[in-house]
Amino acid sequence: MAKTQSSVRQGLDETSSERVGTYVEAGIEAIRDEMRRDPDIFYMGQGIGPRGGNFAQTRGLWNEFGDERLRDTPIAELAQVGLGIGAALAGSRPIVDIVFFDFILEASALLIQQASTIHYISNGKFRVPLVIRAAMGGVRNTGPHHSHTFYSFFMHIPGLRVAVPATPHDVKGLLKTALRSDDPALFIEHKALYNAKGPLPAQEYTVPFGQAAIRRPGKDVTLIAVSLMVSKALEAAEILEREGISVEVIDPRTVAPLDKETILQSVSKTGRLAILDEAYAACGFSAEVAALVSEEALDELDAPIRRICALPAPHAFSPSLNDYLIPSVDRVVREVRSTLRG
Amino acid sequence: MAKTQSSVRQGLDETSSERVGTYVEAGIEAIRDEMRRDPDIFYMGQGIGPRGGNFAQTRGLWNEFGDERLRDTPIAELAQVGLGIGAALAGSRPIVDIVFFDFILEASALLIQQASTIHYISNGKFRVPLVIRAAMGGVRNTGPHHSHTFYSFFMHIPGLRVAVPATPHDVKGLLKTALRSDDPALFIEHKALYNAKGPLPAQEYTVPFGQAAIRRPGKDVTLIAVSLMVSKALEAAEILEREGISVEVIDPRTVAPLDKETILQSVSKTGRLAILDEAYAACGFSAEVAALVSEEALDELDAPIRRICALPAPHAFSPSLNDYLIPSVDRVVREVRSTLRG
Amino acid sequence: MNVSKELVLSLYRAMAEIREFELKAREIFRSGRMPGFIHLYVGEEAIAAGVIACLQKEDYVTSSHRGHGHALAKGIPAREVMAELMGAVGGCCGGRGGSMHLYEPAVGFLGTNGVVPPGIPIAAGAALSAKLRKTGQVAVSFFGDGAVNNGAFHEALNMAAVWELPVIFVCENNLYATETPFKAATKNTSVASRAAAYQMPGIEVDGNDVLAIYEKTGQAVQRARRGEGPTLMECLTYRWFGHHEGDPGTSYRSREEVEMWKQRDPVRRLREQALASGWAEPGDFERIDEEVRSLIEDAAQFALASPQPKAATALDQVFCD
Amino acid sequence: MNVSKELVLSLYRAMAEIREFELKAREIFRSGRMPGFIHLYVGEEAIAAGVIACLQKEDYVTSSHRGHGHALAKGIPAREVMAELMGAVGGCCGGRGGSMHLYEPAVGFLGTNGVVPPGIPIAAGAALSAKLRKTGQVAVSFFGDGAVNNGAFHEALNMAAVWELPVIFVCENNLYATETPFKAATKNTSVASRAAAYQMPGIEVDGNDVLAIYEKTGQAVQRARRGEGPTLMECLTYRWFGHHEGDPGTSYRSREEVEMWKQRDPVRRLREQALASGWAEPGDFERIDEEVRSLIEDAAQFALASPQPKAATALDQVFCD
Ligand SMILES: Cc1ncc(C[n+]2csc(CCOP(=O)(O)OP(=O)(O)O)c2C)c(N)n1
Ligand SMILES: Cc1ncc(C[n+]2csc(CCOP(=O)(O)OP(=O)(O)O)c2C)c(N)n1
Ligand SMILES: [Mg+2]
Ligand SMILES: [Mg+2]
Repeated sequence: MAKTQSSVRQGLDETSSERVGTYVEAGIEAIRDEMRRDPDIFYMGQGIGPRGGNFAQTRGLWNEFGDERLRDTPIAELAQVGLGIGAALAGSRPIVDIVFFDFILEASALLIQQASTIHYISNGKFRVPLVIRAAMGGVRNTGPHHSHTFYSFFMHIPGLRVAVPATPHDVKGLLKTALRSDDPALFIEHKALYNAKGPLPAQEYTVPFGQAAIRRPGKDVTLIAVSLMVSKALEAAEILEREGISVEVIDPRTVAPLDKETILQSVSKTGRLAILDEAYAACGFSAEVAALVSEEALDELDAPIRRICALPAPHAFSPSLNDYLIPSVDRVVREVRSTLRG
Repeated sequence: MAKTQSSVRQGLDETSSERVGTYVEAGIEAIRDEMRRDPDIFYMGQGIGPRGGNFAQTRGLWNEFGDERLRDTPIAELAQVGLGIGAALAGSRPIVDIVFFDFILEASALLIQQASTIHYISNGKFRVPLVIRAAMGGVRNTGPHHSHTFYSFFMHIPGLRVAVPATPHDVKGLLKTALRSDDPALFIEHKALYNAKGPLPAQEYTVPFGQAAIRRPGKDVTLIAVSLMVSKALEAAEILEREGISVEVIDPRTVAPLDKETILQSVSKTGRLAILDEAYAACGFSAEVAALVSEEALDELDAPIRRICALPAPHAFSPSLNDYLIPSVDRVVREVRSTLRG
Repeated sequence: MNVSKELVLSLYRAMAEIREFELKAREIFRSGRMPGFIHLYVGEEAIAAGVIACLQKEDYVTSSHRGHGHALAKGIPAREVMAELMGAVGGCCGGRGGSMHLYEPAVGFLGTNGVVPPGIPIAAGAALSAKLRKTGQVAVSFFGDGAVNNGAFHEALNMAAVWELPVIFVCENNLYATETPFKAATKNTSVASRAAAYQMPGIEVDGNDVLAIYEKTGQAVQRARRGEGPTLMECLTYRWFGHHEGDPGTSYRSREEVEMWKQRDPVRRLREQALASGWAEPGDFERIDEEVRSLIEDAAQFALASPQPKAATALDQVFCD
Repeated sequence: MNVSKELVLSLYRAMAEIREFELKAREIFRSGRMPGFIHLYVGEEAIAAGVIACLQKEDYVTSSHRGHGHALAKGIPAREVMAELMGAVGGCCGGRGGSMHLYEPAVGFLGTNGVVPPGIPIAAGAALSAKLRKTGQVAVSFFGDGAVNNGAFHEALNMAAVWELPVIFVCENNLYATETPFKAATKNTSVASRAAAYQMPGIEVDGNDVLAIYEKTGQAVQRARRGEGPTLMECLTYRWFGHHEGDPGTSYRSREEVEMWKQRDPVRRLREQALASGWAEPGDFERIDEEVRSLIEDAAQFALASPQPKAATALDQVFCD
């Protein structure tokens, strides 16, 4: 995808808009706008109809769009995604809500073998305008089966777009982009962010894919983070600022496509790079960013790269273990600080 | 896993043994030995009984072990892996053959959510001695649904072992290790290697997990490759040798655990690193190796790291396209050479 | 069926223990001291109690997200289940699992599960192992009506049938999966009838009638042990509370419907039936109620006093080797 | 059923074209000039011909790994199918797909497939789209006996039934999945009987009788277009050759069995039936045979002359945007 604009400077709560809304409202707003605009969009998933979604992520939509366009499904992720692909091939624009991102595994075969390949393999004849929506990450000790963040799997596969918004503003703007795109896209929210508040412009806008946001400008070290981890990165940056360490926090917003330029520019300015990720390090998003910089900006680096990630163990339920495994602001501060001693 | 030995120097055809065998024979030999030794091992998969496997990978085993221990299944990968997990919990030691690695996606939920977590989450009370066997990669234009090499997915997940042997010797030795381990392991062969010949000791031996083989010592640049790509790496090294470039070829043999020490030692000697992989670059094995070195040996690098990978498009069927997308010896030579100009 | 006093009281005790446990867990959860989410089994106790009464300690059970009852009935001590719900070291998994991840090899308990379908093929796999090792063990899988429209149900039942595995598939049909009525999830609302697709016996039983469940399960277990293969059993029941604690469970179910099912309380029903039939005396039940109350009170005290695991252990036992 | 000459000859023509195509593909494959793997449809032609004769161009079809027949019957020109098998630019996918990845939106052809189950839910999804867009289109999914024990079959049929989607599930039961006999893969060897599990009509039909297939499919298509939901149709048939080219197909099937099924050749059968019934003359068939021969010869020449795609295009069209 051609980059249409350069990266934007945008903190978690700075925009021109005065209107404030939550992350969950932002998604509903995007879907409502787009469903009104485009009759081919429909939505299916478990409990997304009258109930309004496990996370209230479709509240009010069923009232407006009814049973035909807001379709509650059985517990059958494989068929949900399979029917989504078929409907997309036939000219509809389905949103398939998997609710807990973990359960996308039940249908990963269909996304990876079918959805991602059909446009290419059909020599451009077919399009698969399918949006997979799901909520990742841990919240209130969801344990080993409900806390995963393996979005790197879908970064690995050509033909898929992957958005991981951190703010209400980006939820609305990126979801609109996804819904207008003809490519299959995963739109992955974070469970712990649904109640987060932030600027939410009422007027029409989109956020393009592949354009990072500089959440906080800085000059000593570049810190990359997406989704929930952006707020931890900003907290850590705040603390480090007091020690005289200036951290540039960059939120790529979509990890496929990835805004390489913004990352490389930042690293060439700071000479130091850390990546903060709720996912595991091995072959994760953090590995990709580190590899990118080690290929394309090695000479700019004044210190070893740091990956600050979930420690390599299943997502333990116990709060004491979970808090240890998932990156804490403390850990981020320590690790980022250490890049300046390198 | 504690490393039990340091890396070994071992070319594709140098060992003490005089006996030669094929890659596919090596697997059969390992399974036969272990099934004779351990009555708890059984084997299930599609067409692995009387037929002897799509790739002849179980030839002769059904004759010896019969219907009970060599079980042909319906086309039901989800249940195959699910039954495998249940049987492992109950004290059996199942081998589940998925035949084409691509189709592990149908059961990835069970491997990632169940098999990888149960030992840890049960606080060590349960063990899941399950071996998943599958053949990855392209051979004779297998196209988009039968050529995948996304083994990085399983590297991302704690609790899983992933072996990707390049030689008959390692097939036998690593498969024995997998079959004696109490941890769930993926044993991923390469379709294009099944007929490859090499030393195959008749006597009892195992190859430990997490111990790389130095396939060719060198001093100018480190080239990492696994599975089929090892032979391409060696071919490229041969060509580069004639230009006076000395390439050290390292085959980690297992990617989880990964023998970091051998890689880091080599890079500290050569100062240059390229990773050759049949998989895609983004969040792949190559990203992990690059990230590792950029974290732990940045100061040793004299040139940017190179990743030489499948280009990011689905696995096109057409030979002309496929040959372009998959790394060729030519491309390897060019890319490795360029690290010395960096 | 020949109903002994011993049987009646042991079934009663199993149900009463589950009921008391769930109400206590609810109380602790509502006090804000319990992490995570819990799915309560109140109203469905007859199924765990009746089915598991037919099993030996060595037999296997897999369970669902709504699994405290199965864990208790199979023999994990209430203390250890409650402590596990707290994420505490005294839990059966040292606090690593919580409500949806209870495991205990000592009693063949292969896990509650946070994912809906996997328990079904896992139970079939345990049965396959038993068959291969010729141990005579059977496996039981408990799952909800929500699981039967999932592909794993289909694959596992087909394989269990063709391989004649000693496994019993117990569907706890409580009419809803979260808020979705079963009839909105499938056109064929008879789970038992689906057994025919696999050429397997399918049985429908009143899920609030513990004696009926005990009887039917006994037959299925015998068939399984004789090597005659699997059975699908549909138990019609109802959950009294919401899907999980926090869901009032009222927006999608009428008050009348909930009330009607509360009238079919399986615990009270057995007690009344036993008294009417003269199988036991009021004092028998009072004694059990008292025992159970103190057992659960003790479990709660134990769980609340049990410390969190040490953070430094968080990376232990990711692997065996 | 009222059998017109036109119908008989068009069904015959569709079958003869597939037969001739497959034999030519086999010849080219054996000459070593064709990359990849091919799965031939010889012996099963009546199903593609009979089913697709009931469809409009706008209707949707999903197919399996054994899909040349479906692609041709749905209207992808033989030239483009053959060139696609060669991985050549003249193929319907420009050579990117090959035998197991044939796509053509112009005739509603949603793909042959290298993976066994996905065509089933994909067809249901196309039917859902047709229903939502109120176009009156129907979708047909062709799959083998090997697919019916897979979870995707179960999930898709259940959803199609509960949502009353205009889709027809056509199982080509040729008794084997690769070398595994259907009876080793399931205890219930009647695919049609499984429709009951979804409360859907299930029909068994002689898969080598093109007129019977045409009639039954016509009824199912009408039901679907009237909004009365899906149908499962089991067509009993047999593949004459191995699973794929290279498999002799003889080690797991007796010579007698193969011979018996060759006697039930669907192409010859229609011809003999038509001549006996006076629906058509020998000359009609000879003319069609001749046409088909030259059509396929032309397709082969075209395909063999079509160049490979340029390597420089290998990264084009990974994305639309
Ligand atoms: C594969 C999968 N999809 C979705 C969920 C989310 N989920 C948890 S419980 C549940 C409903 C289960 O209903 P049922 O099987 O009827 O059991 P009940 O809660 O009624 O006891 C759902 C949808 C899940 N855990 N796993
Ligand atoms: C999910 C999956 N598992 C395994 C395979 C390998 N495979 C390809 S065709 C085939 C047999 C299919 O048999 P059937 O469905 O009866 O079709 P037939 O070949 O008899 O026409 C198998 C196992 C696959 N393509 N997809
Ligand atoms: Mg239920
Ligand atoms: Mg078949």
